[in-house]
Amino acid sequence: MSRFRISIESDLAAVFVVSVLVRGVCEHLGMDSAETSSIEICAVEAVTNSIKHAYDCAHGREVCVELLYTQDRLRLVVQDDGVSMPDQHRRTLTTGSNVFGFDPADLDRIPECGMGLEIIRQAMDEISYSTIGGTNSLNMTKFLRKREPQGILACNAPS
Amino acid sequence: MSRFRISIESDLAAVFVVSVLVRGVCEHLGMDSAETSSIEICAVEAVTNSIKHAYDCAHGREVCVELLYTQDRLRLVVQDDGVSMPDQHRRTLTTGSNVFGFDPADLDRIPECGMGLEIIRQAMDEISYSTIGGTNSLNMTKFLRKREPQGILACNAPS
Amino acid sequence: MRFEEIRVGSVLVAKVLDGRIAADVAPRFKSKLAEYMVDGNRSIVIDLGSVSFIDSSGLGALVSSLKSMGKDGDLVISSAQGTVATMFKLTRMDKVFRMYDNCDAAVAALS
Amino acid sequence: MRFEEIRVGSVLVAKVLDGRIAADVAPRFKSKLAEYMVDGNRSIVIDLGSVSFIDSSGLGALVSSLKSMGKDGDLVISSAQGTVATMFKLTRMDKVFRMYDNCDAAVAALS
Ligand SMILES: Nc1ncnc2c1ncn2[C@@H]1O[C@H](COP(=O)(O)OP(=O)(O)O)[C@@H](O)[C@H]1O
Ligand SMILES: Nc1ncnc2c1ncn2[C@@H]1O[C@H](COP(=O)(O)OP(=O)(O)O)[C@@H](O)[C@H]1O
Repeated sequence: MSRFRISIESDLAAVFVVSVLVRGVCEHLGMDSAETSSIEICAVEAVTNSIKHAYDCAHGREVCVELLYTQDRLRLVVQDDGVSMPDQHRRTLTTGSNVFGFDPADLDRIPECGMGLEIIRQAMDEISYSTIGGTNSLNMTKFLRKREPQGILACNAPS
Repeated sequence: MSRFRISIESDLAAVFVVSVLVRGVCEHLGMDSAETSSIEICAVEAVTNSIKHAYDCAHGREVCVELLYTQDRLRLVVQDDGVSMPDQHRRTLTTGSNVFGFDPADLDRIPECGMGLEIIRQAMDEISYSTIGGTNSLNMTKFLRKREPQGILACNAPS
Repeated sequence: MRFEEIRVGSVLVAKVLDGRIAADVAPRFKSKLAEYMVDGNRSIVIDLGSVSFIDSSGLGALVSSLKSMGKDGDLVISSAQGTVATMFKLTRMDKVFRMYDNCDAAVAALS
Repeated sequence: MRFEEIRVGSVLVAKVLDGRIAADVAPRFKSKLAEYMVDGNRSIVIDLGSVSFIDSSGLGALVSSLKSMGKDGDLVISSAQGTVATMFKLTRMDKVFRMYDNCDAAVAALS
């Protein structure tokens, strides 16, 4: 298992670095672009939520992202020490919400917010949220598609 | 000032993530590719040194990279809590070494190692190394070239 | 945020030049789109060809503008690709917005 | 590490397919180059066109091979670009190795 941990300040302008890191690691692992995109999106939504909701956009606080992976799964842990997620929203992570159940033609009902948690729920395979000693952790696991082992392409004999 | 901190395990296979992070941040800041390359190289050489020399390649230890930047400078701090750099090598960082003073035609004298610190010294503008409470910190600062303020391109009026 | 704006007949093509539309710039994105409508534009193509990432608040800004436009005009999307296209699909917004592969097709559809 | 090996007449072109040559793979890189020489190759082009990063230990592996080859043959570099080209310049290794812009030029020079 490999593991990286990055800490960023609670500043929305710093969130891009989460994209940089997650995307770079996924590409290095040889994930396909659809998997990479959905993991990047979840990481950004989760970190943005910590800054907006746990810290109410106050600067000077810290959000940590831990990335752990093996051959068959990738785990993201997003941590803050701000206000914990209310129960009703934690439920979104387990039972889901109907935010994407709209009729596309019914313009007034198309959501402008409240999408992040449901995106995460749909894109990830295992999710949990816990608060221990003042630290909130959102745990997201994605099972990875089988990839070609790198060895197959290795060292073609000279022709 | 913006600041990121990443921690990686003391595993040479994990060093790529330092490239990913440093390159991503430099590109995001609009640095040119020569500046980006030299900063990436220094970051990788420094982290590799911590793993190889401070930890003697033992796994399970931690190397931290902190990246701080303002408009006109970027600072990299690489930290480990292993064996400190011997004095003679610290001197390379201040007074330089002659490792690149070779005659290119004198094949036997071309160096195969011992290049990292001198690369860092030449590429960076300010360097210091300190050990405080068991933590070794290599501090590297690069003064950045003036870039176009992003505002200049902003919001062209419709023609 | 940076935009490139081109008028083709009665159509305004607004190409987003920033690589990301995320929570840090979403409010500015939203007010820029509002400005286009205040200026009287009723046929707008938002060209996302240079955007490599959009988050849910960026999408929210687009939805808000689509609602403001209402039945008075058209706000369509062109050139969404990669992670941006994935994001529209994940959120079913690809069913809400008229999406075009490229800018020319979008302009043709609105002309 | 992954390589693509093509023989053009008496010249072996070894293209490094990995994007990075750094300390984690430098020992393998070095032994691969040694293998080429043990196999009797005396005209070798190392094509770095797909490599986006090389560190000092990667360069060290190349220098070591150049020394092993000595006056018995040629080991040259092609297609170094971006950070890789910067690294050769920073270390003056661009004066030590014969460097070619592309693979064809390198093969022509050794043929
Ligand atoms: N990390 C978090 N900490 C505290 N509250 C959160 C967190 N993430 C989400 N929430 C709560 O859940 C709600 C729904 O979040 P989300 O689905 O991401 O949509 P949005 O951020 O647009 O409101 C938020 O409005 C907030 O009340
Ligand atoms: N972070 C470090 N911790 C301890 N010793 C170091 C560190 N970095 C460098 N050194 C010492 O300085 C020497 C020169 O380092 P460098 O110029 O990077 O070349 P190389 O790593 O190839 O030996 C190393 O061999 C080591 O003894």
